[in-house]
Amino acid sequence: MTGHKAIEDRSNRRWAIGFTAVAVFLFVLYHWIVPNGPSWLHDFVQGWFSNANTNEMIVYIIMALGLNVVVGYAGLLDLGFVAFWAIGGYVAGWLMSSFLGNFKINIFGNPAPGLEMGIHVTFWWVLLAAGGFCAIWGIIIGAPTLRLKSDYLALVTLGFGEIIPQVFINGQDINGFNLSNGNQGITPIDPIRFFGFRNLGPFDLDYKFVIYAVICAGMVMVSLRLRQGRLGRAWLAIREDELAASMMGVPLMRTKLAAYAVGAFSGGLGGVVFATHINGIFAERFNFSISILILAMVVLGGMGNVWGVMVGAIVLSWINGIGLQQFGNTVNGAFNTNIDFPSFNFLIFGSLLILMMMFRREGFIPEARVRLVMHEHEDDNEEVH
Amino acid sequence: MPADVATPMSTAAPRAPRLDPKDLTYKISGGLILLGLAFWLGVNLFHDPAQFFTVAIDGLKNGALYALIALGYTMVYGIIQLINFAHGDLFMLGTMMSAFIITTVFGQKAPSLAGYGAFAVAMIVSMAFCGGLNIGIERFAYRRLRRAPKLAPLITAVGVSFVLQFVGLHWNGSGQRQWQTVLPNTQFNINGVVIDVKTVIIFAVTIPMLLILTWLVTKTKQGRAMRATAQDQDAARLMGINVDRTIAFTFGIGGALAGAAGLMYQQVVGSTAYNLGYQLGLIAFTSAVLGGIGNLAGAVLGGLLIGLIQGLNDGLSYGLGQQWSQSVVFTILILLMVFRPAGLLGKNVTEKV
Amino acid sequence: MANALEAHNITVQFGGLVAVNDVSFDVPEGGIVSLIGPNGAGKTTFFNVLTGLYKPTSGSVRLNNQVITGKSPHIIARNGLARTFQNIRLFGLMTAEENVMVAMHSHMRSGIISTLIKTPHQRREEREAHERARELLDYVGIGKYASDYARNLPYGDQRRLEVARALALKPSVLLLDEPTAGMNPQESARFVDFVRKVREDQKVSILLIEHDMSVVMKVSERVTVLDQGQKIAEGSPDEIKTNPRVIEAYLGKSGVEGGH
Amino acid sequence: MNKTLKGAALAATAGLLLAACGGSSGGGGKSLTISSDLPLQGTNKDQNTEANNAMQLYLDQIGNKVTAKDGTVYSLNFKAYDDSTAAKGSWDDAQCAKNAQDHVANAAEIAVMGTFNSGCAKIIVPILNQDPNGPMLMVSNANTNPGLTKAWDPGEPQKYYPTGKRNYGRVIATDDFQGAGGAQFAAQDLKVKKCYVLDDNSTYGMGVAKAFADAAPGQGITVAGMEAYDPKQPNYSALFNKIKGIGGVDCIYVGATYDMNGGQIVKDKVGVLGDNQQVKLIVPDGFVGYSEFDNLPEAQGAYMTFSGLAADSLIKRGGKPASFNDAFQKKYGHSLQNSYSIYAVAALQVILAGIEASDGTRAGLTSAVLGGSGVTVPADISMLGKEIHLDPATGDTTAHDMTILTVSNNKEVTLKPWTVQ
Repeated sequence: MTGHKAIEDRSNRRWAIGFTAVAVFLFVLYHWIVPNGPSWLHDFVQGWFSNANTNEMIVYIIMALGLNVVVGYAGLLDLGFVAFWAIGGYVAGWLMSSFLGNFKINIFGNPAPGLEMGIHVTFWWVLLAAGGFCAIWGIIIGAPTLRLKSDYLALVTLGFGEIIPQVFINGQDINGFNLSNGNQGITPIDPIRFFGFRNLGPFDLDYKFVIYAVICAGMVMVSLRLRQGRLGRAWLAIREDELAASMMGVPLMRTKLAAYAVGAFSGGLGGVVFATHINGIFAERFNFSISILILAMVVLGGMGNVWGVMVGAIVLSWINGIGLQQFGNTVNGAFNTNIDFPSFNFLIFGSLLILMMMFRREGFIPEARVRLVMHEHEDDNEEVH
Repeated sequence: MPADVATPMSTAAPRAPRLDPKDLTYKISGGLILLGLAFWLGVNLFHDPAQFFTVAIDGLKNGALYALIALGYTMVYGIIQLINFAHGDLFMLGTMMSAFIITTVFGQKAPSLAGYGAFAVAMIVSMAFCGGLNIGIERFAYRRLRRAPKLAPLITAVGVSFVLQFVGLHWNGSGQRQWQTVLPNTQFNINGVVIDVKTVIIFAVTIPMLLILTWLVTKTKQGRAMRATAQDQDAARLMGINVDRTIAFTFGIGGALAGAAGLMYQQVVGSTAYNLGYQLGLIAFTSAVLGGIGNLAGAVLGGLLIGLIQGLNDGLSYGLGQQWSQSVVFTILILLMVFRPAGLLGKNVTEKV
Repeated sequence: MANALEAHNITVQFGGLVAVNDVSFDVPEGGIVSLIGPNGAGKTTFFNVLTGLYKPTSGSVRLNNQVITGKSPHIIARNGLARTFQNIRLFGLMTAEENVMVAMHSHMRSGIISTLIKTPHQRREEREAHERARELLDYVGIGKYASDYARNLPYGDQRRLEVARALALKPSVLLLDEPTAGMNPQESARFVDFVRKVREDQKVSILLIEHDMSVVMKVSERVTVLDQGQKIAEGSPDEIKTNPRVIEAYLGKSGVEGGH
Repeated sequence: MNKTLKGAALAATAGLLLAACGGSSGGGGKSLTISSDLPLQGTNKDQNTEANNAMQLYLDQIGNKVTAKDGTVYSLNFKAYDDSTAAKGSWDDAQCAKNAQDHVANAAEIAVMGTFNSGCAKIIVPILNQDPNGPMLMVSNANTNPGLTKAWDPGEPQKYYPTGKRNYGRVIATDDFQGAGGAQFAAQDLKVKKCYVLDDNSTYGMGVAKAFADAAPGQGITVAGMEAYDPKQPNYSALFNKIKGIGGVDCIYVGATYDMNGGQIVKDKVGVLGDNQQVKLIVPDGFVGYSEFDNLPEAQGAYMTFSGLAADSLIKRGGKPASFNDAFQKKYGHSLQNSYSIYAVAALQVILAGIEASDGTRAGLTSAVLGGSGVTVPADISMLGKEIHLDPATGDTTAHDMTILTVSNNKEVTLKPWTVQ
């Protein structure tokens, strides 16, 4: 009994150490080694593992971990996760920029000179506000729909994933009220104040990385601890057998809503982090393909397994953002060809998804139990052929 | 809180003698929404009846197109419960194949006898092409995953969708292309209500398709095999049904429908684009669910309804306007899911304990 | 003797079909009661009414003198009515221990925040839940499987695990839905002893649906017979054995016992 | 630099040190990289690939080098950045942010030609502006959102230039000029009285549509309604039936790019409201240069405004654009189809003129183009067939004149030049 607990605690401590080690290494790499290193190292890192890309990856990790709570833990299919990203992003747009110019509120905020109008709240509070606001939206969206069976639920979430971005796209004139500045987007977002001593400008990616990594670590902790507790067991039980779970005293509605709220919360965090990463918020990002991309990260990484999901997020966002492009540039450069690589990206990306599902559908780093179920009928299938 | 019961069994469960407050709220809010809708329609109808019916029929024209795509969606879902995201992209390739046959191969750009001939050839080629492609996709991508948890084939379908978009991108180019139609461009005007002859043609294609499919599913041996497979694959196999072939057959039919829809879209709307399938696939899937997924007539009803709603919202003077059409459609979908989860024509299912 | 569970005039209709017709039924505190009847008699439907899965068309259910009719399953479960399933419904991809701990959900208090910051209360609660789960597993005799996935357990042990899971709810009434289905006579005999033991040790009343007459007759203190939704007889096992209506209902059916 | 040599060198370094090569090798003087930043995947892939090809061709034509006024010879490299992603199929804000970092980090890079989307520019410009070695210059061929360079929304344009120095220019006129010019033309030449204004809900489309609607009442035109359409919908006949129901509408203004389902809008407009003689159709330069559009029977008789000169008319005029088009056709097998490609080369010419006048540093280049009296591309080499000059105070092109075109016999025909009052 206690042995079991001890192992759990030890592995928890181990991940904390590992995560910190990787984060510190990356910070040192970006902060000292690359700027002071030889130019080939600089070019190599800039080309293949640029700091901007790493920061974007963290956004995707946060999103994927959130979706993992909904899909991986509780087994609820969500095809509209991008809605929470959008809501979180716009909370940052509202509370960290000069956009709402009728107000002039500053709560530990950090407006750029000349942009003092609007609402300026400190980054950390905005994180909480966005997370909380998204969690409320998660409950609003979830409450009427969570009674539905999985496919229908998926469709309803898809519907919300389409409606909410459209509200933001059309939102520059809703009965005369400018909610979102429409497709023009909201820029700039206030710089983050780095633990009180430095405003983070566009080239302080390494410091931003530290902040994002802390938030990401927070999400990892949330994922792991909730999974091990009372709520995590209830989620898994619901994923396995809703009916049996309810007859064992698990309140279905409330438990599912909790999964939704936690997922939405992290979507909100990711939205704020992303808004500060690109220094703005643009409605065009929030389309269905992004929801699918995040879902693919969860599934390809290994549903339910925090490490797998992180790896999935890292790999897919790297491929989507920098990998395919850099690969094309390299091939074209090395063989002096002029192949139009971007036009093959659909093919490469699509094939990757298909092949993964064919040959390693439990994901890169599966949860042991998921591997079992993913392959359980393999043998039956062979005899079908 | 009866809402916590996992299964949607509002009709199957016995009704309590007294209304419980939750049920009552549901009924009242549902009624209010319907009332508001009726009021909105009434005001518009009163305002300008000719326009009302013109835009309604316009909407139904699109709706019939959605219905054609939704039929394929619903068949595939009905048999293996797969949300086939690639279906819309298959339809997209159907539009391109039709354009290729009619305009590039036969060089037909205007209504003429030769044009109708090319149209007929394109119908056959496009249906065969999409049907064959869909069978191939099923064989190579989905079959292995038939017993895997739902998410695996879903992600595969997304992958297939990307690959098909790649094909479309290279076939059609990145932009949208416009085509001349071989269908007549005439319009009837009945008391101010304008009806496009193309609307008539689409219905002349969609309704027979629905009838043929219904006959196929309910009356033929193959149809019985399909229904048996949809119910329980293992039992069907034990009864001597070749499940693989039945599923492949269903995919073939679904693909052929996508091909037919592609031809109709290309000829009626007159454009092709590589990313067409995404949008229309989404709407078609919504139609299928609206009507009750797995139900053929439901898919047609759902498609027509969505087209009608869009047309009314776009075209009525007191509407939200075109830019909100998508939101209106999905809002209605969500409301329906809340009030009648099984869709308009679908049956509620209870879980066995 | 007071009644732990009382069902008054329960009627369930599906459309025009009457599945259960005006059945009243009690489980005395600390008793072992059986509900029997041929296939399709409405036993499982009746069970589903008791556990809150179906709302009865009319009638009411009282658990420890509290009306529970129409309440959701999880609330009924929390109030002390636990059940097992005819076709085993364990959480297959959770360990045996986790399965038991799920059922403690309603007796635990920690929420999201306390789980995240691991308050002392939360840690204590978790530790106690672990310990109690181990105890229960040991009690039903499958302690060695505690960290195995439930789906990997032998069949009989899965049944035991279901009982352990149900007991984790600290029920006052335990509903067993055909618990010996699929067991051989030796296993069934052992199970009868086990049920008695559970009743003694855990202070629960037990309601049993069963096909296997030998089990019913051996274990029950009182037997109720349903046929086509109607209660046709009620009494001690000996009375039931000789009741002409019961014999009529079962006539020719004894050969297909347990053929579910 | 010899391409084969470069390739061999790169193969030898296992292809990993690609970017390192740009700065090191090369003949005499200093080597500079000019980059482009355009979406190369999805809907705008074809036209932006063409723009990249045109720029590469132009650099090849001038021998990939430029001689500054102080006599230094700079050898030039071209690098194309992609600001779109596969999953999204269009410009991606995160990709823009990343590219901005890369532009700054790539020491050999001197200036950026781009972006295509104004939203992307809003992300990139402030970052380039704060470049420690800069500000770094960006010249766009396609951003028409006024706020990037002049007072528009609150805080604009200062919020894009945190250092207070300008570093962004464009060779294309802003939406406000064009919309207003369209309204003047509609009132004075077409004598229309009642217009319905549509837009594609994009930054560009809404900008021109709003400018048109704002200017129309002053010209005596009633705006019967203003509405955004959803480019993802299959068709718009219901929408046009609504317009028909209003009655008396004799002109439709569509503030959009052709890519945003513009073909469908035009087809349905004619289908419901009648041809472009009965109800005039006026579109902005988002429709110019699409042969698809010109070939539509429904497009015949449509009027187009263009802030500058359209591809076809430029090529027809002869001179530099025509000879360049010949060379392009020879190399790529088709003539330039997109006006934005020509404007991309024009933007490149502004950058090159700036390098000539500068000391070869980023800051030097920026202050050469956006300081003092600015730089001028003389008419004889200009891709626009006339002098190109950016106002050094704002970065906007000084050419406010626009062209009215009409579609006739599947061709864009220049009707008249028009000066916005």
